[in-house]
Amino acid sequence: MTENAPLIDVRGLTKYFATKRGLLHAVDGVSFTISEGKTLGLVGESGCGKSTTGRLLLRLIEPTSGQVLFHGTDIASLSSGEMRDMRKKMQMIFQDPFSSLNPRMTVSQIIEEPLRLHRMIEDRDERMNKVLEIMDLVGLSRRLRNTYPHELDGGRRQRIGVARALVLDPEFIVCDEPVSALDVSIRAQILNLMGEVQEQLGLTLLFITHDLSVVHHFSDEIAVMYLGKIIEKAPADELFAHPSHPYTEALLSAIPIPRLHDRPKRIILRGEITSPVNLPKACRFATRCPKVMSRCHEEEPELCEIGPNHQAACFLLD
Amino acid sequence: MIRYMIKRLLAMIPVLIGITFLVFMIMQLAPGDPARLILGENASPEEVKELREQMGLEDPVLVQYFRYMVNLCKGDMGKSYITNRLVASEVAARFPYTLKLALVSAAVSILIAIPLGIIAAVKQNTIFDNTCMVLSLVGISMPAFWMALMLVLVFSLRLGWLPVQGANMGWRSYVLPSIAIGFMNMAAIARTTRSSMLETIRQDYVRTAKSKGISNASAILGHAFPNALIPTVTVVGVQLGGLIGGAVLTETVFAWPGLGRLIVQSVNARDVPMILGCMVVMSVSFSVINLVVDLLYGLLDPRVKSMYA
Amino acid sequence: MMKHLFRRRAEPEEGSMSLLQESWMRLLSNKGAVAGMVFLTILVLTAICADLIYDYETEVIMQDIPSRLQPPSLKGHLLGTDEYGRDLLARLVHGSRMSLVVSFSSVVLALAVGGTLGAMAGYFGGVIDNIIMRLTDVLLAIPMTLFAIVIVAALGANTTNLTLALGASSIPIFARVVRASVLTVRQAEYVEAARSIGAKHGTVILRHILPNCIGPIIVQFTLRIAQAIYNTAALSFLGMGVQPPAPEWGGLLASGRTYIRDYSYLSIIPGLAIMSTILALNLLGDGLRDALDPRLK
Amino acid sequence: MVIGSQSNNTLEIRDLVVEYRTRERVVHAVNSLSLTVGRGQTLGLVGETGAGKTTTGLAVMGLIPKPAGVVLGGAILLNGEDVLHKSDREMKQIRGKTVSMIFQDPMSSLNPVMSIERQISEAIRAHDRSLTRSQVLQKAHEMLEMVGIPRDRGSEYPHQFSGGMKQRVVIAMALSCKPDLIIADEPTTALDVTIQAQVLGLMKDLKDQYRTSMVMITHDLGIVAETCDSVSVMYAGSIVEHGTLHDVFDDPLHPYTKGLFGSLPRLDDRRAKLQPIKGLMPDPSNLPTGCTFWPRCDHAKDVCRVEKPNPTYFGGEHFVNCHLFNEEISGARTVNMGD
Repeated sequence: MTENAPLIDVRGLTKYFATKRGLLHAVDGVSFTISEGKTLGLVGESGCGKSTTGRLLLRLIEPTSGQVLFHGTDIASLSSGEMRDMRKKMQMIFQDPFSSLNPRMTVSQIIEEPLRLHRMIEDRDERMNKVLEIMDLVGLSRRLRNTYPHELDGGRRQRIGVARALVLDPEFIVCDEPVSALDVSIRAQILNLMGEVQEQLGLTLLFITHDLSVVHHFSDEIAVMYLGKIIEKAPADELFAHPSHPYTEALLSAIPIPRLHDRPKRIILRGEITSPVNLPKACRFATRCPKVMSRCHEEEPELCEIGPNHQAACFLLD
Repeated sequence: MIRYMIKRLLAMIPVLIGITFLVFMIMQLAPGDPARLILGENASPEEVKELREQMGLEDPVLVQYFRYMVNLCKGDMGKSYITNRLVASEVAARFPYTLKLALVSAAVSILIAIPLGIIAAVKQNTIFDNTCMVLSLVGISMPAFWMALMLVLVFSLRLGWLPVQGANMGWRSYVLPSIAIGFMNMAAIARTTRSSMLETIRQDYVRTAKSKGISNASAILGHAFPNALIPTVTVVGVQLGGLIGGAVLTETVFAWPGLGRLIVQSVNARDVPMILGCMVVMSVSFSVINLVVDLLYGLLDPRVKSMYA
Repeated sequence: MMKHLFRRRAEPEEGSMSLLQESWMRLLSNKGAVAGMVFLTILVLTAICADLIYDYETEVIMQDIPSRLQPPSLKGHLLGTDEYGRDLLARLVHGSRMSLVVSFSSVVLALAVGGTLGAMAGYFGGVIDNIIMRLTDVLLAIPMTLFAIVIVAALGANTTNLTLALGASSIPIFARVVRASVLTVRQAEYVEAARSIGAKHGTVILRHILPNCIGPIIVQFTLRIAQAIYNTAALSFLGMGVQPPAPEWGGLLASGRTYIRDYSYLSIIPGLAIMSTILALNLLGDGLRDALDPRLK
Repeated sequence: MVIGSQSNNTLEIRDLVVEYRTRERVVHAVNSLSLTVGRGQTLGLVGETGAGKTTTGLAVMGLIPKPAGVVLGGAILLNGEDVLHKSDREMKQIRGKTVSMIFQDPMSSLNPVMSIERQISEAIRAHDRSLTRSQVLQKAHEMLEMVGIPRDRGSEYPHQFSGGMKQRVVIAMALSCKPDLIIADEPTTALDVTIQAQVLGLMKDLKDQYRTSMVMITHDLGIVAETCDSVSVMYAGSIVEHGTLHDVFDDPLHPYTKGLFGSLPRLDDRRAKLQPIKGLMPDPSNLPTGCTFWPRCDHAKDVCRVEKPNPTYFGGEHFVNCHLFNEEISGARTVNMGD
């Protein structure tokens, strides 16, 4: 691998679900790359397809079309055996620390399971040592190893989730809303933990969230999704300084900012997100856009470069 | 709503075909030759063979089933092997007795059980609640046919208030059979009403209702109860279905001239057309009850209605 | 001791309790469930040791006309004798064996067949799910007792056929219950998590799905046994189950019925036996439900 | 008692204590909590899960779930009248008319089997029996239009609306009798950001229009900055710091308040490391002695473990419950107490 080659290269990733009312365009032609050691933040409101994208990247669901290249290998073409091997390198941290841990297993069993499944360390004691090391790393006290998840609070459960993802020494982790179920003070603890671990282990992350202030803090680059499409993508500071797509602008202005001075002007959008079923050939944001033009109802804008590393899909920017 | 009804009615057809097919096939396993049964032990093999051909018993089973279904659609269920009477008319004569008894006991048990369940839930963990729950637990544990015997023992034999059996003494004939059938249903419905009320009373929307300033009673009856009715209706449906199956036992105890007793007599006599006829009628009634329950869902729960809108 | 065990989310310590252990403790704190368990344990022990208590041939089957229809008394026969002079208690004790064996094996049969079907329907979904569910629709549209009667009518009245008939009529219920809980658990994120760490289908089902479905299945199992006891008695009562002279509670009740006017103990006592067994199972079932799913507490 | 305060304050809570008692344990949900909401003012009640915010709101409504919940002491004055000693009948009149509440989860706070216009009508009818059926319906429709829902959707059921729309219905219901005080319990937590902006905007407009006082219960300091006039920070059932918006945002004093701010990512400097509060929320059935925050406090001293701090005022309404500041004023005394 060369230094600059992206670790993750997603090309035209698409997932349609057949529903009673028609074809649901959950993810519709999404492309992006993530370089080694970097974090891409994927932001959007509920139903925009961000979680589906994360699961497609790990092939937890099969894509309708498109490719996910990991170190240049298309993971969709792997056999199930090869895919299982590949899973050692790509892991996931889930949103809900209450439902993502099997309630019948103890903390150490949960963290140990990936090692056993992949027969990484055959010796029991050695395996337990590895588990304890990881528990130290994520800040779980060793004496909790025989407790069950339901006896622990959300923060510590999420630490178990992080530990389980780390125990196989992966290169890439999809973090699906890892802190949105947590209280403010606990959220900060987990975010710091994840930051430290990433730096220490050189991990590459896809950070999926609806919380813009968190994604800003945590990501190198941010992609904004709306109804299955990426509508703007830029380095974090650039995106916050110069949001270009009207949706990004509105989204950023809607964050409640915990300070009293220099508060930005709010842009309040009309209406709500519709579900991406049977979409017309038009800009998906046209129905809510404060700057809508007649052209927006007739064609769909493509993502194009509007600055260095900054792309957006809007006719206003042509 | 009408579309929903039609949809549900259409969905009943494959189920009914399935039921008749299944019962038909199971009855094929029955030992003994119907022709021999009809002609008696002394008939010659030739006579038996002739009758078998006449009855279509020599045809493949599927052809027989198909013929049965065609006739069934015309209202013809064949003739009894034993009495040679038309199954359809026999069943038609017996069915009203079963139906009347079921309706009476269902109505009474529902009318008593639902208020009991509501009060028990509202007064959770009080003496009233505990008494109701112990009684209803005993109720669902008591075999209906044993209860029937005990009722007869006390009220007919010892006290002499009510008839021991039969359906020919006006309303007095109905009292004991409907209590015997209805008590278990009442217990089951009361228990479900109570537990679903306990669930809905804690719901956020009941709290919202109270926060508007309406009284506790209206919050419970106007908000918790309509929502608790949805699971209760399911159990009422199951119980009504049970009434039909349970009729077999209570009708036997009370010598009640209904379908349940007919089916027991037919089974003992190996009268296959009669068994089939009874099964078809009982299963259809059972399906109709389920249909009514489903329609009630549509009425009670707008979420169900809009699924079919 | 109990206080400590019920503590939640305080500082957990080493060797803490699994969900199953917690449920067990909750079950033990439920008086009704404990009473049910004690009763059932005694009943099962009696059934197992029936031969040690009463000899089958001489005390249960053999007629003793001179001592027929003796009412219950402390000196002679504790629960009296039947119309052939046989000791009622002896017949009840041996009858319990029959009732329990038939009910238990029919429910095990139903669980094995119905559970497998339900698990397949729930886990794989799609066409398999559709076929299995339509089949159960048909089976559920036939009143259970009637279905059992038809099977017995076709196959003949004996213990094996009775077991088969009762088992078959419970299959759709287990298929439904297992499918529903598999469907719920399958959606849980920890199942996805298991797949994301590279677990195979078998591992996912055995380690992650089934252990978490067990609650509703145990509850249903208990309640179905109660139902099976009822149906065993009911069919024998109608003369379609266990055949005399073999003792079975429903059969005892049926023969006692003839003498209800003058020897009512012959119908009261077997009925009480049936009822208390069902009651015990219902108490245990309710207790299990509360213990395994403590949401309502 | 201070009589003068009655006319100025819509809500005044003094030393409120609420517990939940189950067979296994006693949860100390609210511990000697005091707060005031001035007429037409919005108070932000900020805290994390389990701090007792919702319980406080429910206590004002008289809707603490019985029999587990017990109000052990204190006073809740609504327009100067203590509601803790009202009969059920009187409370019924107060709820909806004097004070109403908007709950957190719009998905579950509407009755799924009742049309929304009926649910709003019910609130109107409960407090004005003189109106005819059609007048009530007319008024319900007006309320719907005011929150931006067309009146012809009134006959629809909750499941036919999105989350944001449902919350609008709840708001219409809460405002239908023009209450003096609204308690909004995390009204936008379940909503998406852009919808949250819509709903908060709507609430602010309506509050100004109706001159209602409001308690905004939230965990989000951003929402407080957006909507409130003053802030009370709540921890383990009591107020640790209170002040005007400027007092608390520009000069947070309590270590917990500081910790809350430190836990938030900064939008102006994204690389700034977060300064979280160590440890976990205390178990409310087993609260630490003394100051409930000491196990998580970087400045904890011996006295913090033993003695509850008293409020120290910093001019105006800004006060903080912390020994760090008690000491500045009466250092000698606290040292003695520590021995």
